[in-house]
Amino acid sequence: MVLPEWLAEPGLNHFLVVGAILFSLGLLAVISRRNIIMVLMGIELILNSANLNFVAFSRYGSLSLDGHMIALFVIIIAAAEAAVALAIVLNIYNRFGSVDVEQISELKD
Amino acid sequence: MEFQILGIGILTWIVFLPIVGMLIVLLIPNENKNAMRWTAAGATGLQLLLAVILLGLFDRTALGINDPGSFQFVEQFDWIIVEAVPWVGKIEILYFLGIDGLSVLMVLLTALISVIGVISSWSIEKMVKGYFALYLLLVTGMMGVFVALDFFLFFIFWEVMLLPMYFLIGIWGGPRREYAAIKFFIYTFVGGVLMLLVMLGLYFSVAYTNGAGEQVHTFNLLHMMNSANFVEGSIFYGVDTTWRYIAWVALFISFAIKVPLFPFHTWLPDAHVEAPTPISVILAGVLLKLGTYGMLRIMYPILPDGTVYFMYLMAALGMISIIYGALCAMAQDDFKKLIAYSSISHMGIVMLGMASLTNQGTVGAVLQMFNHGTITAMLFLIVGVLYDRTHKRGLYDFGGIANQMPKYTGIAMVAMFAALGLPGLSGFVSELFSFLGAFDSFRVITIISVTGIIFTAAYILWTIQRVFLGELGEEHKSLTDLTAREMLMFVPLMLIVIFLGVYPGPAIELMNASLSHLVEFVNITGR
Amino acid sequence: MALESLIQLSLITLFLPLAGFLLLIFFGKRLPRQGDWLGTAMVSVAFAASLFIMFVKLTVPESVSAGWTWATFGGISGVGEVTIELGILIDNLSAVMLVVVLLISMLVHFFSMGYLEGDVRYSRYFAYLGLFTFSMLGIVLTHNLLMMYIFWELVGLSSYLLIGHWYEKKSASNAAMKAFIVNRIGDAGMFIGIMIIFVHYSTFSFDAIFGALSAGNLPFESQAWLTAAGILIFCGAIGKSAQFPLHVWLPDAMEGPTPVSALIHAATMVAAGVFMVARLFPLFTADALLVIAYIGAITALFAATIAITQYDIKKVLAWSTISQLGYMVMALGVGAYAAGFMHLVTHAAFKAGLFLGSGAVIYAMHAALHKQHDHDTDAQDIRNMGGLKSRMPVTYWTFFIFTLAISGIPLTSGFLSKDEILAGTLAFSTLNGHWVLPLIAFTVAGMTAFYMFRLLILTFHGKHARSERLPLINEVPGVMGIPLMVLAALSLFVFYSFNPFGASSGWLFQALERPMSVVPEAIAPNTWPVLYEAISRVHTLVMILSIVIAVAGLAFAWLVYQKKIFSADKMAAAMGPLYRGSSNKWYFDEVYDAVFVNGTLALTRISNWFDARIIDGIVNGAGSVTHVVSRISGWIDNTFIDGLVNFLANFTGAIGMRLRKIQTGNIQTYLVFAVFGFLIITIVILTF
Amino acid sequence: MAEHIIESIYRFLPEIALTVTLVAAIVADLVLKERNRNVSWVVLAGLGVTAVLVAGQSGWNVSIFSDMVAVDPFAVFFKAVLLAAGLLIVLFSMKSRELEHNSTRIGEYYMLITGVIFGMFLMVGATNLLLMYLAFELTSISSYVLAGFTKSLRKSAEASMKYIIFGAVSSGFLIYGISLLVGVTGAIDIYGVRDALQAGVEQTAALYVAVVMIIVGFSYKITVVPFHFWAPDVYEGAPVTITAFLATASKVAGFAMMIRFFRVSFMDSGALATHGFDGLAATLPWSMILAVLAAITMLAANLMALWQENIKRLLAYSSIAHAGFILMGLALATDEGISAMMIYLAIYLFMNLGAFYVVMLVANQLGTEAIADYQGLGHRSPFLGVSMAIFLVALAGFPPTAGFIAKVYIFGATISAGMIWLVAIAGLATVVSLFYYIRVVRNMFLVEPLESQGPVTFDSASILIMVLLLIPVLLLGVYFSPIVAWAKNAVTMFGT
Repeated sequence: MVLPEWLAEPGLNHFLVVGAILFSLGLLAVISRRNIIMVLMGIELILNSANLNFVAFSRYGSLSLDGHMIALFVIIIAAAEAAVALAIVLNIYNRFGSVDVEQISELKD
Repeated sequence: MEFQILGIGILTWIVFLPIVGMLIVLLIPNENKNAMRWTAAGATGLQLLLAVILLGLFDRTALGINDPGSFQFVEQFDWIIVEAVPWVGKIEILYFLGIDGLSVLMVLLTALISVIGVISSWSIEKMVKGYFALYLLLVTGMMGVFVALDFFLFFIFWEVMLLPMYFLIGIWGGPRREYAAIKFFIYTFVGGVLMLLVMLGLYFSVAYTNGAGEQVHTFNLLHMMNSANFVEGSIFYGVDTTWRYIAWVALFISFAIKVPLFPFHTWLPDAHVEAPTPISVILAGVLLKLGTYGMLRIMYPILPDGTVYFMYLMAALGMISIIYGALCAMAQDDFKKLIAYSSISHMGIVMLGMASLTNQGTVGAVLQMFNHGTITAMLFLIVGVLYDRTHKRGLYDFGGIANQMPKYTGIAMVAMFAALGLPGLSGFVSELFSFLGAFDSFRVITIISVTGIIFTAAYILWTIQRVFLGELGEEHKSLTDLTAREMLMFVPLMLIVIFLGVYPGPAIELMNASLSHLVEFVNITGR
Repeated sequence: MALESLIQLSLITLFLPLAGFLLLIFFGKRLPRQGDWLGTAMVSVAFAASLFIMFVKLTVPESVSAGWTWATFGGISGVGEVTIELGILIDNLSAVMLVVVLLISMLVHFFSMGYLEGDVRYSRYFAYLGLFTFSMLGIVLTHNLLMMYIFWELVGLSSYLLIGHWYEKKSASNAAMKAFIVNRIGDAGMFIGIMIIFVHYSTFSFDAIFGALSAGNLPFESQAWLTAAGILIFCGAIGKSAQFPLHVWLPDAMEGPTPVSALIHAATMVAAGVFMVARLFPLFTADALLVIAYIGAITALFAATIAITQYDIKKVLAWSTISQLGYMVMALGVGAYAAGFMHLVTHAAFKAGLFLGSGAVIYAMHAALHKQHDHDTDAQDIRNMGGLKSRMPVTYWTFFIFTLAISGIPLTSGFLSKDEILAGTLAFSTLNGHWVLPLIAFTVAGMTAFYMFRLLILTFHGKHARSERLPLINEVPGVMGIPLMVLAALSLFVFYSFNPFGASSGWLFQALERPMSVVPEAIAPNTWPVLYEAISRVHTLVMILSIVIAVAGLAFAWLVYQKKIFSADKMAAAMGPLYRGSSNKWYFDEVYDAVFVNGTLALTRISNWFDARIIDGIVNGAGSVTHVVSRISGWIDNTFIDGLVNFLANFTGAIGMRLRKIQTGNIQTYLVFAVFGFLIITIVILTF
Repeated sequence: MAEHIIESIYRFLPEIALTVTLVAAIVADLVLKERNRNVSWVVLAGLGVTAVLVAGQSGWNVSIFSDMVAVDPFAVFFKAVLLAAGLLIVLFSMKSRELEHNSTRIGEYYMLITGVIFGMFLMVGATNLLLMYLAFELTSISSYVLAGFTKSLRKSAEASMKYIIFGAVSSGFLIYGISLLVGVTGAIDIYGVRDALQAGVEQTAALYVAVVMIIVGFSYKITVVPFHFWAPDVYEGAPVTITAFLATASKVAGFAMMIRFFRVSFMDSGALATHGFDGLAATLPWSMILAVLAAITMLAANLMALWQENIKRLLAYSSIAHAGFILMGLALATDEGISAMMIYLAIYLFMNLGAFYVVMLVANQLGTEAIADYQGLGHRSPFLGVSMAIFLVALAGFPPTAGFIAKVYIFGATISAGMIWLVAIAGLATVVSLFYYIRVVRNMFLVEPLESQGPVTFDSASILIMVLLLIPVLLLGVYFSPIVAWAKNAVTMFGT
C-alpha cells in the first residue's frame, strides 16, 4: 500500500508533535480526572512525552546517545515519584476514606 | 571645632546617651520603677547638659550647609566600605555627624523637650520599663536625625523613631489609641518608603572621585549637594529635569507628612488626642520639626531647582495650613484637639517662611520651629496637668480655673498668648520674620495668611474664656495648684519663651550665617 | 544739660511702671495694702521725670533719639546685612504725650485706691495698670514702626486684662475678647502696611523711612503702594481709636472698672491711634489723608447721634469719646496737625475727668443701693439718678466744668482746641472742596453740647428718681475728689494758651508745629503755610459760629430736660425710626454678629466637616463599597476606620479578598490557573 | 582521566560527607535508643563536618565530573547558606513537639532532611541539564514525604498530596522544557546551551516555549505567582519545621539553580542578538517575563496575606511576596542585581526562620497557630513578643534590621538598572505588607491578655536558639559590609 506523502518519511517533527499531544493529554488528565490514581497516570504521560522528545532528538537531532540516557534517568525518576505518590495516596485513603481530589480540599483560604 | 569625651565625640555622646540609658533601664528589675525614672531623667539630663556645652562652644560665624570645612563637632568614620568589583563600584556609607547653624537649635530643643518629657512621664505607672526603654530609643532617633550628615544614617534614625512612637501611642494612649497609632504609623511609613526610593536614586546618581582617583558612590549629603558630582546620564543628572521634579515631590511629600502640611495632616489630631501627655509633648515639640528640618537640610540644597520651581506650591500649602488649621481649631471643643490643629496652623507659618527663600523668612521659619516646639510643648503640658487632675479635656467642662489655680493660670496665659503671637513673647518674633520674609516673595499669599492671626486670636481667647474665666464649677473647687515637679517642667520653657520674645538676637545670630548661606546657595544654584 | 541724658531718663520713666507690674504680680498679695502704694509711687515718680523731660525738651528745637540692635540678618560674604533696631525718640510730640499719659495714669491710680477698695483682685488690678502705662509709654517713646507695633499689641493685652477684670461676669469677659479681636483686625491691616514699608526699605526706623521717601524712593516704585501703606497702617488706628467701622468694641469695654475706662478708653490708649497718625504724618499722601479725614468725620457724626439717646451714664460718655476721637482724626486728616493733637491733650483731661466723675456717681449710687439692699436697680442708668447736685457738690461742679469744656464753651480748654479744628476743616474745604467735612464738624459740635448737658441735667439736676434714696447718697472721699479737682483745673484755657480765644499763640500750639511731608509734591497734602493762611482767613467767623452753635445746643438741652418745654418722649416719637436706630446704635453689633461672627463660625464648621469627611476620608466611596468586606473581618473595623488608612485597608483589602477566592483548596483548580499562566506567557511571547 | 576522577572526588567531599551523614543517621536510628536526641546529634555532627569542608572550598572555581558540577564561589556561598538553614532546622526539630509524637520514625525524618540538603547542594552546583533535573527531583521527592511526615494528621496528608501532584506536574514542565532546549541547542549542559545560543538557533519558537516551560518549572520551586498555589496549603499542613525548611532552604536552592541557569546561558552573551537572526530571536524577553512575574507576585501575595487568620499561612504568603522581591534582582539581568539577590536570600533565611521558630514555640506551648491567639503575647512573654516583633519588622524591611539592608540592595540594584516602574511597584507592595506584619505585632502588644492567660516561659536552650537567630538579624542591620562583600565576590561562576 502507499502511504500519504506526509507520512511517507517520518521525521523529527512527527515525533515532536506526538510528544506535544501526549503532554497535552497528560495535562488534561491531571486537570480533569477526579481520581488521584488517574491524575498520577496523567503525570506519567507528561514525563514520557518529554522522554519521547529526548529520544527523537537523539535519533534525528545533533544529540548522540545522550538523549536515550536522559530518557532512562527520567523513567527512573518517574518510577520513584510514582512510588512515593502511591504511598501518599494510600495515606490519603486512610485519612479521608476516598481518593477523590475534589474532596481533599480542607486546606484553603 | 572639636570636643571629645573619653576620645568619643560629643555628638555621639549626645545621640547615644539615651541608648545607654535604655540598656540600664532594661536591666533594672521590674518592681523598681523609680530607679527607671531616675535613669531616664539622668540620661536625658546629661544629654541636655552636653547640648548646652555644645551651644557654648558653637561658632556662630561658620557656614555649614554644603561646606564640609565649616561644619562643627564633625565626626566622620567609614561605616560600610565594600571595595569595588568589576560589576559594582565601591560602596561607601559613612558614620558622619556634624552640626551647623541649622541644626544647633534643634539639638538643644530636642534635649530640652526630652528632659521635660521624662519629668512629665513621672506619673506613668503602666509597664514603666517598656515605656522608658521605648522613650529613650525614640529620643536617640530624633537626636540622630538632627545631627546626621549621611543620608543613609539620616534615614536609619528617621525610621528608628517610627516603632517606638507606634508603641508609645498604641500601648499608653487613650481609648482610640490603636487607631491613632496605626494611622500615624501608616502615614509616616508611606513617607519613609518614598524617601527611601529617592535616597537610592540619589545614591546611584551621585559619585565623587576620591583620593585614589576611583569613582565612589556615596550617601554623603554634602557630596549630593554638589551638582558636579552627579554622574552624567544618571536619573537625577542635570537641572530642572522631570526626574528631579519627581524626586522633589516625593521627598516633599515624605517630609510634609511629618510637618504635617495640609492635606497630609489628618494623622496629627488623632495622634495628639490619643497619645499620653509626654508623647504629645515630644510629638509637637520635636517630631513635627523633623519634617521642615529635613526639607531645609536635604531637599533645599540637593534639589534647589525643584525648590525654586515649586516655591509657590509650598507657600500656598503653607497659607492653606495656616488659615485652615486655625479654622478647624476654632471648631474643636476638645482642648487637645484644638492645640493639635493650632500646631498645623503654626507649622504652616514655618512652611510659608521657608518657602520665601529669603533670609528673614528662613530664619523666621527655623526660629518658629524652635518656638513652636517650646510653646506647644507648654500647651500640651497644660492640658496634661488639667487632665491628670480631672480626667476631662472638654473645653466646656471647665471655667473659672483662674481663681482656683493662679500659678497654673499665669503660666497658661503666657503659653496661650505666646501661641497667639503676642509681642514680647517668642511666638511673635518668629511669626514676624516669617511673614516679613514671605511678603518679600509672595504678596497676595502672605496678605491672606496674615489674616490667620485674627482667627488665632479668636480661638485662643475663646479657650481662655471657657477654661479660665467665668464662674468656678462646684466640682473643681478642690483642684490643687501646680506641684513643684510640674513647676519644674514649665519654668524653663516659660523663661525661654519670654527671653526669646524680648531679645531674639542671640538665637538669630546662631543660625543667621548658615541660613543666609543656604538661601544664597539655593537661589544661585536653583535659578 | 545734655539732651542724651534725656534718653536715660526716658528709659527710667519707661521701665518704672514695668517694675511696678512685675513686683505686684509676684509679691502683690504679700505687700501691705496689697501694694497699691507701690504702683502709684512708681507712676508718680515717672510722672515727675516726664515733666522734667518735657520742660527740658521744649526749650530746645532739635529732637534726640537712640537705638539698640535687636536682631541682625545676613552679613556673610556676598549677602548684605540687615539690622533691626529698637530705640527711643524724644521730640515735642512724644514729650507732651509722655506727660499726658503719666499724669492721667497717676490720677487714675489715686482715684482707683478709693474706687476699687476691697476688690477681689486689688493688687492684680494695680499691676495691670502698671503694665498698661508701660506699654503706652512704649508707643509714645518709640523711634520705629516695629516697636510701635509691639507696644500697640501690648496695650491691647493690658486693655483686655483690665476690661476683663471682673471676669466672673460673662459680659465682662466677652467685652474683653471683643475688644482684643476687633483690635486685632485693625492690627492685621497695620501689620501688612508695616510689611510693605519694611520689605522695601529694610528698616523700621521713622527717620530712615522718611529720609528714603524724601529722596523720592517710593515703596515698590509706586505711589499707589505708598497710599496703600498709609491707609493700611491707619487701620491700626481705626481699631485702637475705635473709628468707624471698628468702633463696636469701645462701648462694650465699659464693662471694665470706671477708672480704667477713664485711663484707657477715654484719655490715652484710644488716643494712641491719633498719636500714631501724628507720628507718621509725613508719609501720608493727600489721598490717604482724605480717607482718614472722612473716616474721622463719619465716626464723629454717627457716634454723636447715638450718644444723644443713651441712658447708661458710661455709654453716653463712651459714644462721646468715639465722636471726639473722630474729631481728632478728622483734624489730622485735613492737616490741622497741631489742632488735632491739642484736642487729644485737652480731651484727655476733661474726658478722663468726666469718666472719673461718672465713676464717683456710680460709686455713690452703689453705696446707696447697697444700704437699701436693692440689687435690681441699675446704678449706671441716669433715669435712676437726678438731683445729685445737692448731695455731691464737688463731683457736680467738676463735672460741670468738664461738660463746659467738652461742649466748647469759651474760657475752657475744649473751646481752644475744638475751635482750631473747626477752622482747620473749613479752611481745608475752602482749598480743596469737600464741604461735607466742616458741615459735619459744626453739627457734631452742636450735638455734643446738647447731649452732654442732657447728661449733666438728668444726673445732677431735677428731682431724684426715688426720693427716699437721695439722703443715702454721699460725696466721695478725698482720694477720689482731688483727682477730679486737678483735672477740672486742667480743663481751663490758661494751661494751654494765655489768650482764651486763640490757641495758636499758646505754647502747646507752638511746640507742635507740623512736620514737613516727605511724599512727592504731586501727591502731597497742601503745605502748612498754605493751610495756615486759609485758617487765619476764616478764624474769626469760625469762632463766632462755634460759640453760637455750642450755646444753642446747651440751651436746647436746658429747655428740654430742665424746663421740660418740649417733651423728650414726644420728640423721640416724632423721630420714630431715627430714634430707634440711634438708641440701638444703628444695629452695628447685630449686623456684625450676623455677618462676620456667624460667618466665621459657619466657616469653621465647614472646614471641620471637610477635615473629618473629605480629607480624612479620601475616596470614602471605596470605603463604603467595601464596607461589607470590612464587616466580614472583625479586626479591620477597630484597626482602620477612615482616611487614607481606611482607603488603603478597604481597597487593598477588597482586592485581597477577591484574590483569596481563587485559593479554593482544590489542587486541580490550582493547576488550571498555573497552566493558564503558562499559556498566557507563551502566547504573549510568541505573538510579540 | 583517572586523576580527573580523583580530583573530582576530592572537590566533591562535602556532598560525600552529607551522604555519609545520611547513612549514619539510618544506622544510628537502628542501633541507638532514645532516638530523637541522638540521631539529631549525629546529623548535627555530620552537618558540622560538611560545614568545615565547605569552608575549605572557598576561592575554588572549577568544574568537576566532566562539567557535571561546578565548585565556584557562587556555589560555595549558597552551600554555606543552606548549611546554616539545615543546622537551624535540625535544632528546631529537637525542640518541636509535633515530631515527638512520631518519634518512632524520627530516624527517617533526619535522613530525609539530610537527603534534601544533599539534593540542594547538587542544585546549586549542577551545570548539566540532566543533573539539574535530578537534583531538582531529589529535593522535591524527599520534601513530598517530609511535608506529610506527621501522616496521622489529615492536613498533613492533604498537604503532601497537593505538594506531590503540583510538584510532579511542574517538574514535568521543567523536563519537557529541558527536552526542547536540548533539542534546539543540541547541548546538555548550560555552557553548551550558551555556545549554541551565541552561535545562533533556528527554531526560535521552540526555544521560547522551552524557556517559558523551564521558567514555569523554577517558578513552582520558588513560589512565583501564579505557580505558587501549592505553597499556602502545604505550608499550613506540613509540620512547622518542614514549613520553615521549605520556605527558606528549598527556595534558596531553587533561586541558586535558576540564577546559574540564566546567568550562564543567557546573560552575559548578548547571545541571541549577536548573530542577527530574525527579529524574534534578537529579543528573547526572558528578563521582562521575570520582571512582570516579580511584580505580580509582590502585589498579589501581599494582598492575599492581608486576610490570613493562620500565622503559618500568613508567613507562607509573606515568603511568596519575598520571592517576588528577590526575583526582581534576576529580572535586571545584571550582576549587581544577582549580588543583591544573594544578600537578600542570606538575610531572608534568618528572619524567616526566626519567625517560624517563634511560631513553633508558640505552637508547642499554646498549641495554636491562629493569629487571634497571639493577643497579649508580648505581655505574657516579653522575650518571645519582642523577638517576634523584631523578625516581623525585619521582614517588613525596617531599619536598623537586616531586612532593611536586603531591601535597600534589591531596590538599589533595580533603580540603578533603570527599572523605576518595578521599584515603584515594590515600594507599594512594601507598604501593603506593613499592614499584615504590624497586625500581628498589634495583637501581641496593643491587646491586653485575658486574665486566664498567664505568662509563658521557655527553657534556656530555646532562648539560646532564638538569640542565635536574633544576632544576625540585628547585627547585619547595622554592620553589613561582610555579607555584602562576600555576596558581591560570590557572583563569579565557573565558565563566565
